[in-house]
Amino acid sequence: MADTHTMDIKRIRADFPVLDVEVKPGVKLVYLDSGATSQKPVQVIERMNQYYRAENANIHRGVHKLAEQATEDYEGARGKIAKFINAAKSKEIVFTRNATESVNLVAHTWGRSNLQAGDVVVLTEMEHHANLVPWQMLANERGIRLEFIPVTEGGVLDMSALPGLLELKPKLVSFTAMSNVLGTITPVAEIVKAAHAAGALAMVDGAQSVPHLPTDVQALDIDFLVFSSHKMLGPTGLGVLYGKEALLEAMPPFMGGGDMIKRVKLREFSTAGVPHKFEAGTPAIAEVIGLGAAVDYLNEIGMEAIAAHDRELTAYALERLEEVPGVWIFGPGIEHKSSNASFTLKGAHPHDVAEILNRHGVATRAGHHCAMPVHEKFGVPATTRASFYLYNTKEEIDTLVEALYQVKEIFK
Amino acid sequence: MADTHTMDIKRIRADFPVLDVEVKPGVKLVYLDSGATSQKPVQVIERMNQYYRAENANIHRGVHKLAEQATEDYEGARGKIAKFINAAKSKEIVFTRNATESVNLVAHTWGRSNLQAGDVVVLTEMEHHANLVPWQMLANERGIRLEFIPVTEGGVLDMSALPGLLELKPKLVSFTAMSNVLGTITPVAEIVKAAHAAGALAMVDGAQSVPHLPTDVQALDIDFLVFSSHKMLGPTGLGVLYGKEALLEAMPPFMGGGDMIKRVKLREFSTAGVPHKFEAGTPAIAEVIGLGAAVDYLNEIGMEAIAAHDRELTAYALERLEEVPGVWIFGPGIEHKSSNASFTLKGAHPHDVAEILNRHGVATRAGHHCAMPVHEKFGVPATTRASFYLYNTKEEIDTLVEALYQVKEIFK
Amino acid sequence: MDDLYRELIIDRYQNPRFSGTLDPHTHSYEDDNPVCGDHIRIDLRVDDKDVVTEAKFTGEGCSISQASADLLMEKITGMPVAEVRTLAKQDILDLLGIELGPVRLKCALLSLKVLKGGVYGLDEVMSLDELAES
Amino acid sequence: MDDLYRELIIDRYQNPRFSGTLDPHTHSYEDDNPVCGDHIRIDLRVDDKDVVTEAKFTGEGCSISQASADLLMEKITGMPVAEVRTLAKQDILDLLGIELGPVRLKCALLSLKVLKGGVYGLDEVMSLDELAES
Ligand SMILES: Cc1ncc(COP(=O)(O)O)c(C=O)c1O
Ligand SMILES: Cc1ncc(COP(=O)(O)O)c(C=O)c1O
Repeated sequence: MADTHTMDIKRIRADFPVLDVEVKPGVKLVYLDSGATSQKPVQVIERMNQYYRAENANIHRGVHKLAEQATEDYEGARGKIAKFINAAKSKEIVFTRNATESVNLVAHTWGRSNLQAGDVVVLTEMEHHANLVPWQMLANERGIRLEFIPVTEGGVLDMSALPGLLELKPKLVSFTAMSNVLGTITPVAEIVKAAHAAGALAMVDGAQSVPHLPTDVQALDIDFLVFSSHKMLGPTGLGVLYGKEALLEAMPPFMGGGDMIKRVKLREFSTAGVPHKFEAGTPAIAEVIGLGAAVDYLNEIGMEAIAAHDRELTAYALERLEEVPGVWIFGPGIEHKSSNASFTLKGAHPHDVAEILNRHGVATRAGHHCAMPVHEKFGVPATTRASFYLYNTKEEIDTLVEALYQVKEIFK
Repeated sequence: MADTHTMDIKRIRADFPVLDVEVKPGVKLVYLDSGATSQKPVQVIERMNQYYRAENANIHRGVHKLAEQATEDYEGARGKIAKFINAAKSKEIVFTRNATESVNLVAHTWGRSNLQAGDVVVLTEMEHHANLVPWQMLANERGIRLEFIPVTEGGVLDMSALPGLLELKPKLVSFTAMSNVLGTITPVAEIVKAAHAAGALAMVDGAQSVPHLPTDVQALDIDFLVFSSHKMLGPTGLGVLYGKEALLEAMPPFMGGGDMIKRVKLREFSTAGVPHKFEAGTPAIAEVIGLGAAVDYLNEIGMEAIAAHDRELTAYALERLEEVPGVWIFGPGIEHKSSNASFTLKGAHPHDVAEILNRHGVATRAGHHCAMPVHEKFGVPATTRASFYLYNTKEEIDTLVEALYQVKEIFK
Repeated sequence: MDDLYRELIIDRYQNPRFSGTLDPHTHSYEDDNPVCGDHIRIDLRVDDKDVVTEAKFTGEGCSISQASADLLMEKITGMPVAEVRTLAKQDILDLLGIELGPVRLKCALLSLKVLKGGVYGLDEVMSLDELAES
Repeated sequence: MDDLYRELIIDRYQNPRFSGTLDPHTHSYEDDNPVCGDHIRIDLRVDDKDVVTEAKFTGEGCSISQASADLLMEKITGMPVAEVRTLAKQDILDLLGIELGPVRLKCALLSLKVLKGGVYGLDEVMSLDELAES
């Protein structure tokens, strides 16, 4: 396992202006909420700034200089993002509003044209609502059947249940590559392979994994991958759907409007090719260019180094949190986990814990983290989650632990 | 009619950094493409900058300081936007990706739960594809029937046809308040009133009108209004849907995921209230805050003053363009029009016209402007469009006209 | 001690006086705060003079939501329903005696929302958002 | 005169040499550039030795798209089909003799796209985007 010395954390931290914020005079922000949204380096902020100050124009349809430049930058960013996850072609990258919209796009278009009543879609018990509710909506509308890979007591997927589920001949297996609550890293390659062998497509929720681990959609043979810009150093308002070209080509459009068409008459239209077919209306131009800059930044540091750093921090956090009497950490040990630690503290509600941590500058998140079923599974309505990214340090985890002792003092 | 003297154009121009750009050494940008997307003032750019540098956090679910601040700013911007169009309540404002998504949201949710085969939806012949294709998709799926208010030779809606169309007992009349090709300002109040009298709902495409004219959804009694942030000084990646509370409450959700739910179990969910029901996943937080700043800016200048300015510029542009031999201007005269002038020049393709204008620094747009049917109506595949906004001047229109003479020189 | 975590609140959270259910009851209602998953159920006994004779709550949630529920039950015991109807945001803040940010405000107001839903017998009197902005 | 608008291009745009249709023809194909609505139809006569004996186009569009179509028809007249198949982006740029930005590049390549569609008898050989990036 690599250690943080392969990354110059001090230099990295200097790139993130928000890390200088004081939550109150003399109390520096300790940002441990990157699982909800990451902070942004100046390189990303300045790139969007530059766009709005000197390059802003609508794309695709313009021949003036700004429009041509913006089009090139927008499509150039698509290329960077394709390369970042090793997609075979740029056109396999579709821009959406967020990872949630990406899942909905697949459910609406691939789902409605491929799933009939009784067809099975396999999910897991640790899914974020984003990869759960769209399928429930389709189940309500279409009568498709949802089945779930169970989560073990230890917080990993119960892979022994997969063969049985695959005997139901599902059309799709859709699952998270990294749980936003348990931190669990799931065996993506293994599940994709098994799904394909059973004749199912495999869709991966990469909202947590893509920011934290190297991703290779071709090596993993993933059919659909969804993720969000804002969790990987990019701006809000932008999500990504990767889909294999042949699948995207065969799918009907999602939304209708400008840019997704080839020809329109009053009573009929024909659709443009992939990916434009799925990008109706003016896209998130500045945001796409911003995500391109974020990907440049991540590449420069290196996803291997980031993964090693996040893992080292997580291991340290688990170790330190376990020392605190009354703390219960959810999810597996470090061998199956990275990037976050969700826990409860005996006698104090997670909401109160987060609130008091905040008074010590430590930003965490309390609640169900948009994953109610996995909380129900573990019998708690809420947890407090500390989540880590490339700019965090062990000292910040020490601050978290010290502040936890203050919580205990109040709820003694 | 007010004149530009009520606005200090010089001070306004100083707020827009892009206006200092040179498209090549010595040739200043003359930006006449605000109909495609507007430029952004420093006040908007800096607000988003500030957000990313010192305030960035995910909203709603956090108790730490940044998350609380971001939630307040996000919801505060919703309030500003509600007030800007005089909505009765903040919760009547739903944030989407762009105006296009707003139309699709209504077609998917209100449309699918209220329209049966044979039901009539009335549109107009001058609609942007955004308010056409979503209804065509529903027509293909559901067998609903689309009818169109015709456009006269003079480029206005043929209001004499409306009573006959309303006798078909449409469920919805959906129409643009300002054509992005002809500049036509449609009689919104009159159409809404007639639609309501016939038992139909009225939806207005305000993508062009909201940036340029004062809007009062209560006075106009509009049921749904859609518009885009990027055309009104705000960032890309954000659209707005206004809907009357009771309508929004009754509509099923659009996309499923985090934040739009109340409770989720593995096989069922219940939805959150309006507007969150329609905002699945992490929203465009920075963009919403940016649009709030844009609305502040527009309010400070005053929408009445902006409308007067845009109209005065349009009148001047029509006058100057008419002088140019071979120029054919589409759409009505200034009494029914504002903010843009689309034209053709005899002997030169619109694409070539725009390209040569660009060489003189003048940014216009050539093509069908995502409104193929109205182009077909007038028998041209494309036009060149110059569009105006609060930062434009008569001198810039003079530059446009001089450059047009250069085009004529090349295609003589 | 931290302002928000006054002794009163920690005490009521750790040792609620009005926790439990009432059987029989004249009113019972429950709801949750979708933002954090806090849940409150309130049971009431209202007599034929329209006075609350007994009030109990059960629930799960943070110290603010549970303490405010407990304090609210205490306040309404013996109160005419007509007066219960007039209770507003400020009454809860007065009971707690603290300032609250927008997120915690909703924690504090959950019991009031449930009470109003129960007493008025309506599903949604006011959403938590509206109550917080009131 | 402006570089992009070389006399050659304006001349071919205003006075195309190969405009028209062929009846009978062995191949006919049409397509448009959705970005700007430009449209090109190409008719070919290919003889039994697989050589293009005649080529004509009709269309609507900007000077670049029309001039490049006219120049392309000239170039392929008398050319074996096997050679037509090998024509690529650079051949069009050589015919026009100018540099093009990404948007106008697609205008220039539309006729090549249509030609390839027609000769190969396939609906979509390569999209304009792919051709432009080739
Ligand atoms: C009249 C009209 N409606 C709808 C739209 C669609 O807006 P957007 O592309 O931002 O979704 C536009 C802008 O292109 C427009 O001009
Ligand atoms: C695992 C997982 N999936 C999906 C999402 C949804 O992402 P977004 O809210 O950006 O759509 C998240 C983030 O909250 C997540 O953690």
